[in-house]
Amino acid sequence: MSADILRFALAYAQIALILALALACWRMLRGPRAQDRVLGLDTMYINAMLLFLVIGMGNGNVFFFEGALVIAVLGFVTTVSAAKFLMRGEVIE
Amino acid sequence: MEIILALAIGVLVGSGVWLMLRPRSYQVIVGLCLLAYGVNLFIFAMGRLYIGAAPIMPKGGFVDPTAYADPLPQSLVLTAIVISFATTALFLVVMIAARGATGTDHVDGKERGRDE
Amino acid sequence: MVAQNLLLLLVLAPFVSAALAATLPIGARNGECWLAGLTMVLALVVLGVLYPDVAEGGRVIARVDWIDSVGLELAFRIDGFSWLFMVLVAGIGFLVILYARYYMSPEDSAARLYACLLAFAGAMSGLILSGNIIMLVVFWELTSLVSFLLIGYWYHRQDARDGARMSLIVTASGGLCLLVAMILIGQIAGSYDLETVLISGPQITGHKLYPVALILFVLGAFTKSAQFPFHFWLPNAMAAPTPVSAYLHSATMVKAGVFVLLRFHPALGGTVEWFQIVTGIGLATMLLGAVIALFKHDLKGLLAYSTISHLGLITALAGIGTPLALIAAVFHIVNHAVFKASLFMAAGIIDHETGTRDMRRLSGLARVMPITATLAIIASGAMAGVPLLNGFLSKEMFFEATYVWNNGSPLDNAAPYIAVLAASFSTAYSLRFIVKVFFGPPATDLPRHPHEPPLLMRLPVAVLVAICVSIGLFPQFVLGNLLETAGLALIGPDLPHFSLKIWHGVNAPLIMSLIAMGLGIMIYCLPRRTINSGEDGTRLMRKLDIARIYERAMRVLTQRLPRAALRILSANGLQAQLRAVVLLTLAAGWFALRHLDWNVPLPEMRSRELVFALLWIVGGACAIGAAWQAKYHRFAALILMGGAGLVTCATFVWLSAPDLAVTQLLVEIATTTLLLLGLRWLPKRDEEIAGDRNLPARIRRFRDLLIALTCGAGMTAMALAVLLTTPGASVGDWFLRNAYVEGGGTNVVNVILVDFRAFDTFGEITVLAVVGLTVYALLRRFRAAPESTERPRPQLDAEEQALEAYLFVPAVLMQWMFAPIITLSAYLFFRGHDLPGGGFAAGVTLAVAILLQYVAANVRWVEARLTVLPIRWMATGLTVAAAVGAGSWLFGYPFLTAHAQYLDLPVIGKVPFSTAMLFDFGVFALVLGAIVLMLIAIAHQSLRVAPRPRRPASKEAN
Amino acid sequence: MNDALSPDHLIIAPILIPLVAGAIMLFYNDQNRQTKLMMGLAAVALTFIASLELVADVKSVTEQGGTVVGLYPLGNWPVPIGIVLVLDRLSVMMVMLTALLAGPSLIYAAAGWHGKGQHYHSMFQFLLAGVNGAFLTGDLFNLFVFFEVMLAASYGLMLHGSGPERIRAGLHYIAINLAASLLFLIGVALIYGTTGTLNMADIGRALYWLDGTDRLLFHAAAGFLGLAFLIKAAVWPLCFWLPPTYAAASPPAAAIMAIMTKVGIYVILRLSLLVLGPDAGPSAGFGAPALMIAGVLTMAFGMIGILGTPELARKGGYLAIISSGTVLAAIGFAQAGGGPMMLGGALYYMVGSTAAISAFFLIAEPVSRGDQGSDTAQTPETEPDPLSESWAPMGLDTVEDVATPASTRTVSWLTMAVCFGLVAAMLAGLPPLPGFIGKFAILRGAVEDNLSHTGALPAILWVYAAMLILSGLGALIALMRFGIRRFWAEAGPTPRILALEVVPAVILLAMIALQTLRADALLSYTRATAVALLEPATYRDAVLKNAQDVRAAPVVNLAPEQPGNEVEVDP
Amino acid sequence: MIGRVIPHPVLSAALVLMWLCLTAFSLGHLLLGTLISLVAGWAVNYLHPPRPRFRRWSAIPQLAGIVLIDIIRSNIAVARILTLGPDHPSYHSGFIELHLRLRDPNAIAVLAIILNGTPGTAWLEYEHQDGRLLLHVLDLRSDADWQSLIRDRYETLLMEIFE
Amino acid sequence: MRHLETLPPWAAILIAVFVMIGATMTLLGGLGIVRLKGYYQRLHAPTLGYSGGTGLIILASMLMFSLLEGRWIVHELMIGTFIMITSPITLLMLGRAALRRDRDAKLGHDEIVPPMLRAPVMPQPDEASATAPAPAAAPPDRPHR
Ligand code: NA
Ligand code: NA
Repeated sequence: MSADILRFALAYAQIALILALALACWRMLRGPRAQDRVLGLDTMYINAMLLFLVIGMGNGNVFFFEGALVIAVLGFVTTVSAAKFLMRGEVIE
Repeated sequence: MEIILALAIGVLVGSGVWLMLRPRSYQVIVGLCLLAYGVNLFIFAMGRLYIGAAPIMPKGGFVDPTAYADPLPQSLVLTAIVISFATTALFLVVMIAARGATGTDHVDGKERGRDE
Repeated sequence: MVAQNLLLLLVLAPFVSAALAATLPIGARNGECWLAGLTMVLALVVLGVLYPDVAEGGRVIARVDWIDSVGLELAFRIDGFSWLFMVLVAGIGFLVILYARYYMSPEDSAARLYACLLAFAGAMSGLILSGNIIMLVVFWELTSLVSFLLIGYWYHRQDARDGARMSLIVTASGGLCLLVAMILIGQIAGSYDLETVLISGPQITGHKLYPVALILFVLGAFTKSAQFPFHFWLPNAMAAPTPVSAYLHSATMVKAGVFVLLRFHPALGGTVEWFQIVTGIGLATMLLGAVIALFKHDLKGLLAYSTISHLGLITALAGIGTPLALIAAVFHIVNHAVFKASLFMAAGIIDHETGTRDMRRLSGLARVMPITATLAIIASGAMAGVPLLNGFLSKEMFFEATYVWNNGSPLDNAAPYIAVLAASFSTAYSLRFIVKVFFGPPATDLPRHPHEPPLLMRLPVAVLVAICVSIGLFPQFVLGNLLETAGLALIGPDLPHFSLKIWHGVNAPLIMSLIAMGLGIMIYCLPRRTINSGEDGTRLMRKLDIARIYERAMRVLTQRLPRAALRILSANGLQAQLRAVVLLTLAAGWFALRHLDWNVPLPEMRSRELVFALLWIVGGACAIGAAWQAKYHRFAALILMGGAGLVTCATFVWLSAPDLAVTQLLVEIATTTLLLLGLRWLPKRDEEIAGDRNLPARIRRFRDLLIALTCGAGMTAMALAVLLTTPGASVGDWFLRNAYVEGGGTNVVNVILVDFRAFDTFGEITVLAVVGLTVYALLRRFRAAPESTERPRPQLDAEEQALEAYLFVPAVLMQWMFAPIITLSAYLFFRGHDLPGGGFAAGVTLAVAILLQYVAANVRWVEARLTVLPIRWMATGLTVAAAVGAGSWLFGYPFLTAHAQYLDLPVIGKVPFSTAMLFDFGVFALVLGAIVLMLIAIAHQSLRVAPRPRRPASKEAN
Repeated sequence: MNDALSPDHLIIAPILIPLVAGAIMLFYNDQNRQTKLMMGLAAVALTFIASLELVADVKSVTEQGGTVVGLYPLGNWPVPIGIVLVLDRLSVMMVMLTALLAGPSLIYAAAGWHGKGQHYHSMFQFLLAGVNGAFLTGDLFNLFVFFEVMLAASYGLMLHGSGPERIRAGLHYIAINLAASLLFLIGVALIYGTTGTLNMADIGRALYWLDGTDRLLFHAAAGFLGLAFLIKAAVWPLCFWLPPTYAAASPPAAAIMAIMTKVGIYVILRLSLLVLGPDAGPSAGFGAPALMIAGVLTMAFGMIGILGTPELARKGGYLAIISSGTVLAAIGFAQAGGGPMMLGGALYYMVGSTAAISAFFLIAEPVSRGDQGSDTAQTPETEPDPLSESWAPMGLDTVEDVATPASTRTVSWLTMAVCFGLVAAMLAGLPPLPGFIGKFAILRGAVEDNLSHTGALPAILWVYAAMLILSGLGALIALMRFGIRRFWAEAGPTPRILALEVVPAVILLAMIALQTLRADALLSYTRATAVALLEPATYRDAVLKNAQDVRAAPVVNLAPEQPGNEVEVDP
Repeated sequence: MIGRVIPHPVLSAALVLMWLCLTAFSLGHLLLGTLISLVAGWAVNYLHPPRPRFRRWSAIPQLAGIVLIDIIRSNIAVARILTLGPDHPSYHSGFIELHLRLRDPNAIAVLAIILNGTPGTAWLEYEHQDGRLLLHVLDLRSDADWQSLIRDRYETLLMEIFE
Repeated sequence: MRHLETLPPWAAILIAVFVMIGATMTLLGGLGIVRLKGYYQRLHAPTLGYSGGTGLIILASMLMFSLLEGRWIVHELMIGTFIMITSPITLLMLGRAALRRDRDAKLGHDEIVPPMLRAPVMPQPDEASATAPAPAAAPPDRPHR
């Protein structure tokens, strides 16, 4: 019973998150401006992180926690670099 | 699952090859990165696909190896990731150095049809 | 034993002397002359001592080991024939050395000349004395090489260089043909030993490969002895100093060709092919050489063509191959060597004294240098075949051979006529030489005033002419025994009796001789004015100048054609090269898998497949998008590529590879930042690239698209093919079973990396180190393109604020993250062995922490506060990894043997400890150093190219 | 040779000595170039001594009847679990050759080139480590790793000194090699996917059991690997990168990179005979025709190239291509059953020609110096140094690169001319130099082992023999043309050449001379090597002697019974 | 002395907590975590960042509660807006400019986190010299409303904590 | 997925609800990022995933693993904490970058944005443009789209 509920919930969550990922990707592909793409990528990162957590819950193990943690702690670096590039024309000055 | 991953590898490799054959060094570097993704997935696929069976073992005991993902391709991919990162960095630097030295970002250091 | 050693001495002595000669001072002419002369005398003495051994068909064989395993032994063998030849080499060599002492001017390097002459004598001796047919080729090629140096002696002259080049190419190529021929012959005969080969005649001539071997063999012989159509190099080689010409083109170099023809006659001769080829070419050469010689104005040119003609005569005799013909050939070899050497020397004296060799300018020299003239006239008589001189006798024998021998072929029938015709031309040019140079009115426009040369310079000529006369008068006495000895060696005990007599009665050869002489005088007299006044040769001859044809052919074959072919066959552009790689890969894949049986089941579509498919619709879109945008929208392509990387990463998570996910993520971050750092240095892509939309460009893109699609499809097919097979037992299974028990960790992937296959990791970090160093070294010399040197526009814009204003809040937050990221790095490091993580992940994480500080502030700000010493970290990392690996030696185990143990610490309890962790620390240190080095090296470029004003640190520190 | 408990640590010395030397050099600032040079020379000398000792070992072992092998199980893991280094006649010969080439190159670099950029000596040592690793490893993926070490170092050395020409050539070189590396990876992956192992000997064993799809996939893998190695070995049409790269590289770098094409050849030799050799069942001889044809075409292309290119250093590249083609074709013949004689000759030829090509690159630059007749590859070193920053951030030393030209005083133009002539004669295959001996041994083997009793020789062998002769002739003509122009025709002042630039060429020539004098010993060695290579079963048996059964369960069960710890799997 | 060994006590404590959360609450990990946090603290000290001074710890939970509630409320509000679609007339978004009294960089950073973490408000630009802030608000009601909202709900508390 | 069966039903329902709402919030954020018209509006959309989505899913995960392991599993809190800190950084940077680009006349205006907040001490535009290099010298930029 509880397994069925959870299985459904997790499957739903996976589909929802992957759809969210796809939507973010659509924005990334579509643009129209460079900042839109970066925003899309950043959103994809977070969605992927949540997906990792949900997959981990489905598997019942914590092996993907590190992946999620790395996104949480370091995922922003890409975005920050990209944004700084847009803002200043170079990443490190 | 298998067919999706195979198609994914195909798309990555196809895009990578197309870019690798382009004339701008930046295209080539993006192509090499995409190719690296595709090849890494390919190596990974050689261990066959397992879901929910990460090769992290219980402490000791007899285990059934068919119930876990093959760890060896994973370790090969890890090495390959690192090496492709290194070579990407190198190629990048050579690319910008070439642009500085030749004035163009064409892979041959000169625009097509223009002699030195 | 003594004889063997003497034989070896015969070969070795000239080489040793050559080495000595090369070390003498450049100007030591007398010393050189003594050294060389004594060497030759020594050789003659040795030959004299050896004569009893070779008389009566005897032989001496000496062997020195060299490369026995492939049949290359330094075997030397002397018999009557080679003995006679050696006497020529040493005897004429001695005279040439004496002559050269006076001929060469003090400015010429005596050391080089004598060293080369001696080396040449050694090579020639080796060739003649070789008892191994491959060694014969070795010395053969050595003669070509040394003659190259000799002909090019006056290398400041264009003609010397051209002549040297031409002779080397022609004769060395022939030598290579000879090599293959010898290999085939040796194979057929079963040995490279000359003795064996010489008795394997029937075996060789009956073999299927005989024609091939024969053709290759005669190619070698003909190129060397300047047979038509390879004769052209010889006249060009006349650019050599006269002593060299006298030596090379009378007794040695060119005679090597006829030497091997005669030597190998028992093995290869006696067949129709042999006769047709050898005699045919010989007669043709004889005639052609004689005709051209008549038209030459250069004394040495005349002698050169005469040499060609006489070599043709000997070749023709070798082709006929009857015992008497062979005897005649040997006889003529000796005679020609003697009179031609003297003539060359005489020509050299004339050149030396008058300053010219042009017969149109020379005249009446008999009056000013009577002795030389007398000698030259006698020698010319020998060349023309005048009775009572040695040339007459061998020419008679030649006529007899052509006349008597009959195998009924057209060539055989024509031979006597050709012989007579050629002989008449021979008479004609000899006559012209004598008359034009020594008689007539005294010359008026000579560069120098001629008089008799020094006695010692004339002496060699006199000696040779004396030999000519003595052979001509007393042939049997002077040469009979020696010829018989040589004949015994060549033909064996079947040698028919012969005697050398001046008078055989009125017979066909005598009549042929008389006709030839008469005809020769007529030929000389009729067109003599045209000959003397005109250019070299007739118009036809000039048109058919093979040397020019050769030169043109060489220019086309070795310069223009290769250049054109290189353009067609090679690709300089990277695209074409990569396309070749890709196409060949496709071809290889297709070739290997063309019979693959495709049986792909339809995929099921459950929710998990749906999710995965959606994931890869995203990933594929990103990849294709990146490919689409990379040309004009680099930034977009980079971001899209990041998307594809993220999806790859999610795939690793999905498919149970947590370590890969973590590493891929970290590398993704580092790569994207690196590429962003690089973007600044690429040109602005603000307009359409020229010609990007025209048809050829479209076609190129379409073609590449097809290639790319095929590659993608191929990879899909291969991946699927593997995925649909069930795996057998693999090493991976063993790792799963044993990682914890044997490796002491539960994260099998990490245990593999730091223990089972730690050596891979060791190599991998070395790669990272090297790349870091390379990046650093390359950027040390980085030069930006002019338009990239100024600061990017956003920073220059008047409206813009300073960086600190922009990043006031984010910078604070990014600095906040510094410590947590360090902690995360430690976390990843310590977890590695049991759960995802490890030294690599930790290293990248820490590098990103440092990078972030650079992004948050600027280079100067960070470096005023933080010193990382990346190269030191790299060195430490590598050294630690190596030291940990080597630590196992202390316990007698191989490199990188890991040791894991639980340490029982007082308060904390059991703590796992493994040497693998120390190794992982090495990895960590190196990765940190390398990545920081790369990032910083790129980041520094902005500063280097466009130095910024320093801002007061207090303001930043707040 | 030793029992499993005390392995012969010397086997790993050729990898570790340069690697550690390179690492320790990094502790020093690049100002201490002389120190680094001394360390480098010491490392090379030690490596050479180690290789001498190893050769002695191998010879004593093989003289007692064995054909292989020293095994060095890294981490003490048995085959095929861990990585194993395998010492046999071939690998130790290549290791020794590497050490022999390294010394002269290093001395030459000391003439000034090592000062034209950063960390030359470390990268040089890493290159040696990579090359030796590639020669010694018995594991396919480890081979990839060492290939990458070698390539990464070669990128660094190739770009050493920078300048537009080098960078432009370097971009191509790197791009092509990255593509090759990807191919390599695909091949390795496919091999693991089909055979489940990475140990070369074990792959050969596993191949026996493959059927159907697996075998076809294995063939595809072999094809991809082959292509990857052929790119490195510079076979036509995958060799266009080589001449510009080697010409643009600094001479000492090019001289040591001469060994790199041979690494590709080594691997092809090793794998094609070990895995796809005569006893490989349905896979026997797979790829052999391709090797033969490609080899012959490569020789032809090299000949065209050497004649068609005006620049001397590029000619050196084409010489390397000819040398590659010659050996590759011989490997193809050997794989197809052409007999050990030819292969033995080819190996001998490879040793000699590699040394000569190395010498050629060392000679090419000094003799082309100041040459007006052809385009000089060298970038002007007089440009102002671009570095304007004078502070030392992050501990990165800012030693200014040496800006003076490499040479300051003349020693001997004549010596160079003589060296050039000898090297040219050697490469043209003129007797009595090893080029001739090698070609002769090949030809003799070709005829002796392949001539049928009817007297027929396969057409491809005829073509090969013709190319063997013609390529030498082409080299002769091209080099003679250059030599005559440069040393004879051009009067005027001769360039200044340092003693340090002459000495390495002389050393290499001395090696060549020694190889001529002791040709019998070396040829016997290479012949025996060829015989051993053609008996892959012996190698396999030796490597797999103490192999671990991968199905084995752990000996002890240490499981602390923890129900919560058990991982449950949803298949 | 303590200041030199533990230059950033609050930070180090937080790191120890982080370490324990990530690993396990055991003595061994406490020791290891402490060691690592000390090392991290030293590393941070090299950057000499503006050191936060916490004047009123007690206000922190209060602020956290407020923020939590606001985030939940905003989440619901924004979710509603997003379901409405882009052109729905019931909301309109726009820029607003505010004035901040906060001067402490750390406090401002916390405020930035709060405003950005709360759906519906985005911190765009801040001028430190005169404390002006440009926000973008998804559902804009009135300018004054926002100015006072932020001042009352967050800024005051933040100033109590940090200044 | 046998571990799921060991959970009590209340927990299962709670976890399911958390996970589903969290995922839905994230999906809504995704929808917003696609559907909203202006960039600054879109900037708000992912916040839903950053805050609501992350929070709920973390809670669900902590609950689930704590129950499964029978002890407190709190490491997911770290994810939440760091998302709290880092997502504002990205939004700050992105918002600021977008503002600069929208104000940049050469890149073209997609959206009307307020003028720069300028501190009184900042140089006046006129002076600044006089000291800045001539715009003609710099090649025209093109937006990185
Ligand atoms: Na498995
Ligand atoms: Na917000």
